[in-house]
Amino acid sequence: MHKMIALEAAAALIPDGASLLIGGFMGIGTPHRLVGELVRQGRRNLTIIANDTARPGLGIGRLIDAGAVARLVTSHIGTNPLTQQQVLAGAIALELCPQGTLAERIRAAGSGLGGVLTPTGLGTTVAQGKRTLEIDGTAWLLDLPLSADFALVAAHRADYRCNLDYAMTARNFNPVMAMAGRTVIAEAAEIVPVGVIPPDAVITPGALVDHLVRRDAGHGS
Amino acid sequence: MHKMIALEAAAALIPDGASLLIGGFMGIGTPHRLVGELVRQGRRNLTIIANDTARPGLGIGRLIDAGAVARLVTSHIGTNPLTQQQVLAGAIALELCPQGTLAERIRAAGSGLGGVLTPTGLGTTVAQGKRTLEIDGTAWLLDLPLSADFALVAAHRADYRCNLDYAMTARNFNPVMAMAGRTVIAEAAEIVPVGVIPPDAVITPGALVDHLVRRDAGHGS
Amino acid sequence: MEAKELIARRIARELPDGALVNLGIGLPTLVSQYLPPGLDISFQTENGLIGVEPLPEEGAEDEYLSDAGGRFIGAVPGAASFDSCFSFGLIRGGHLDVTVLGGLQVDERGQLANWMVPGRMIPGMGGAMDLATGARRVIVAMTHAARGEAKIVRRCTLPLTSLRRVDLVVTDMAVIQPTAHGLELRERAPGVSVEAIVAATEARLIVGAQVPEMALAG
Amino acid sequence: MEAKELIARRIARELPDGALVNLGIGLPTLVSQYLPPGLDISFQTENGLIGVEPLPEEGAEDEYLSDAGGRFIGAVPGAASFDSCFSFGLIRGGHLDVTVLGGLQVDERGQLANWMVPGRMIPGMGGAMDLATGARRVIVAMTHAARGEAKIVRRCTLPLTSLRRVDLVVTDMAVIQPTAHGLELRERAPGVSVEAIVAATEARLIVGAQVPEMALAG
Repeated sequence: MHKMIALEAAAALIPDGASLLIGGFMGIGTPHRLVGELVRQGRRNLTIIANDTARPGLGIGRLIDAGAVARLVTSHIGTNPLTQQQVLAGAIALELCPQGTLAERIRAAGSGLGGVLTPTGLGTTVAQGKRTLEIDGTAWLLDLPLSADFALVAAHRADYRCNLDYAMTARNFNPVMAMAGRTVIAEAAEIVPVGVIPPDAVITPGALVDHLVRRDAGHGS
Repeated sequence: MHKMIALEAAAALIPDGASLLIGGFMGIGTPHRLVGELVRQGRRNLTIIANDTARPGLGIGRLIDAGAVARLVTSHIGTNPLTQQQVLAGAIALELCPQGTLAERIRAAGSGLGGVLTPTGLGTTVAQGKRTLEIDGTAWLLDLPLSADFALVAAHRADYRCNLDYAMTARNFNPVMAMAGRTVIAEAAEIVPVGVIPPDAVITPGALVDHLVRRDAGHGS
Repeated sequence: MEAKELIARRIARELPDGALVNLGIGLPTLVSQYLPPGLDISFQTENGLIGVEPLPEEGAEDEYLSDAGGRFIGAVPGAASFDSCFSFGLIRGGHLDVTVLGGLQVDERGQLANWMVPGRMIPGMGGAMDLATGARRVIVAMTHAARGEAKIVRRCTLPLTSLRRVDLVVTDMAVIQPTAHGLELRERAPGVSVEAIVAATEARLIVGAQVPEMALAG
Repeated sequence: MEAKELIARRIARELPDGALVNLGIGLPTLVSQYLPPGLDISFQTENGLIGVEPLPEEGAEDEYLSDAGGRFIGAVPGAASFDSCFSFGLIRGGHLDVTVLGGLQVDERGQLANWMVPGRMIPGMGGAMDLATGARRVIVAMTHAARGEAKIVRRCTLPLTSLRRVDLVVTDMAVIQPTAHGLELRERAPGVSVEAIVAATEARLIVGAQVPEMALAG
């Protein structure tokens, strides 16, 4: 196995300019330690694919605060005025994507599918520049798969084989992102022995996880 | 709620000629009681969408034994010589579909997607009569969604709100079929109070289930 | 009665027993406070839960459990959690009986604009486009006009949320049902005349001989 | 040594430490019996499990746990179960390091036919097309010839399983690596001459100066 990695080393794997899928929804289920360490190490020019940018000081908002983001694919930035400022100032290139389409595009990338045929966004500004497919008389919008160099995911528990589970709405985009990052780095609130998460309760099999962030000496989060 | 239904009444909902998604893989995770009752009631001319037809006397093989099947969409019939005989005799119209594509077509129907763009089957006999899409220089096969009048699923446990969980490889096609049947009928090995299946362990939310087959007086399977 | 409460109490009567319902952020969320007793209604939040309930008391926050606006919530017994793909499979796949969405404009075709005001800020559509497209029944909850400007208009001037015709619009003045023939005025708010509604509406309204007053839940 | 055992023992050497591997029904399943000690390899079965192991003893059958052939199996500590969509997401999405599949024919393009003999029976492709298309590395395990007929041919006459070029073919006579230039003969079975292999092969083989004997695991 040997997948345990120090927080500093995990963040150091990620170069300036990398693309990152980051789990979480308004800071719930976001890999807070990894995000914080990327900020501390001063990473720049990142492409972030994530549902939202939470608020200043919270979750992915911390990467926005730090000016670390050059490109953003997301469904919503309305809760973060700093993101909006940086978009208007041209510092961040923004692609807005309906939330269900965003999830499905990431799933397509992780599952080896060529695209997503969705009714969502048809005939709206979201459809601009995209192909429309007619199938048996019904129109569908073709959205393309979204993968990234890295997926950063936050689990509730990880066992020694990196099997992950999630708690309540903190699951959100994490499992699907764990399938679509070329390298997958997970952090977990608890690390538990093999068997504590029974086979039927595993949501992300350890085979998908490349690195699991070590506990600190003080076992802090 | 009031979703509990007697086995006889559940099977009686299904008319001759109906289309059925039936969970299970070689008889593991098949709704055996519902299948058995359909046979007992002499249902005919069914369209069955299922991974396989198991063996004579086992799982969906019992519907084949009874001559109840007129059309079959499946990934594999090699384990059931009776299915093969009926196909060769023209009694069953067979559509073979790669297993991953079959699962994804059912998911597309249940998730409101217009089709599946897969590399599987490209350039093989499976691609005959299907559209091929080129996206950024790569070819993809377009497979269409598969829904049915009914989905018959087998759970491990169901709670009073019809939340379902599954055990080990008996999960297989059941959860995805529970999203794609216009009416969903579940049977469970155990029926348990609300809360026994915690929110994070629910695989099929009760909102998807229309009817749950009652326990017999004797609590037999 | 405040406009928001009126709208919420009227919409509460639209939720059928056994329904699976998604309430948008803001005004739509109020609807759950006015449900008629005895109904078994499940609330979904698109960030991954069926079985939303308000946080039962201050101090009971679960750091892993919020609604789509990021506010801490509770969960009913029998709740189920799931990932974002599954959640939008429910929404897009027609498994959601009703969604209640806020609105900026609804037009004579029954089309909704509710996610963006060009030239001002770009919040993003979040789950609104999927909800407006996929739910079996879409109910719009909004004030009839804003800053003197009609919100029920001939053609939406703001970017559309979906081509799909919404099923019902409930405002502080009226209940309007978009149909293939246009916008049918169904009910008036208590004390509001048909003439006042027509005057506050840019769109043509189809007005029948009888336009009863709204009945309110709660 | 029996042909099947020889093939399985040769393929066992191809599985790298840490790999996620799917073994097809029949001959490929034997491979797990000959793994070199000390390797950490996880076996997936497409009906929904990572962490397959043989049933530890007679009588320990779990009625909810089988392999893709319907035979009862066991599960290792740390196993994970999932539904069919997720399972094929792993396969199609390139998360599977290696699959070992049986074969009826492999041709000079490295294309595999393994699911159907027209005019005889139609078993169906099961998961074979997804595995052959999606796994990072596809290894074919088959006898070199059947009933006197070559199975390594110029062009497959049986229906293809995938357009994708397989990565390695291991038979009871040889190890052959399909490349962009054709089929390269890499190794001979113990005691089998290059001439015998060429004679039993319809396809052109690219034969280097040295063709070493297979090394076998177990």
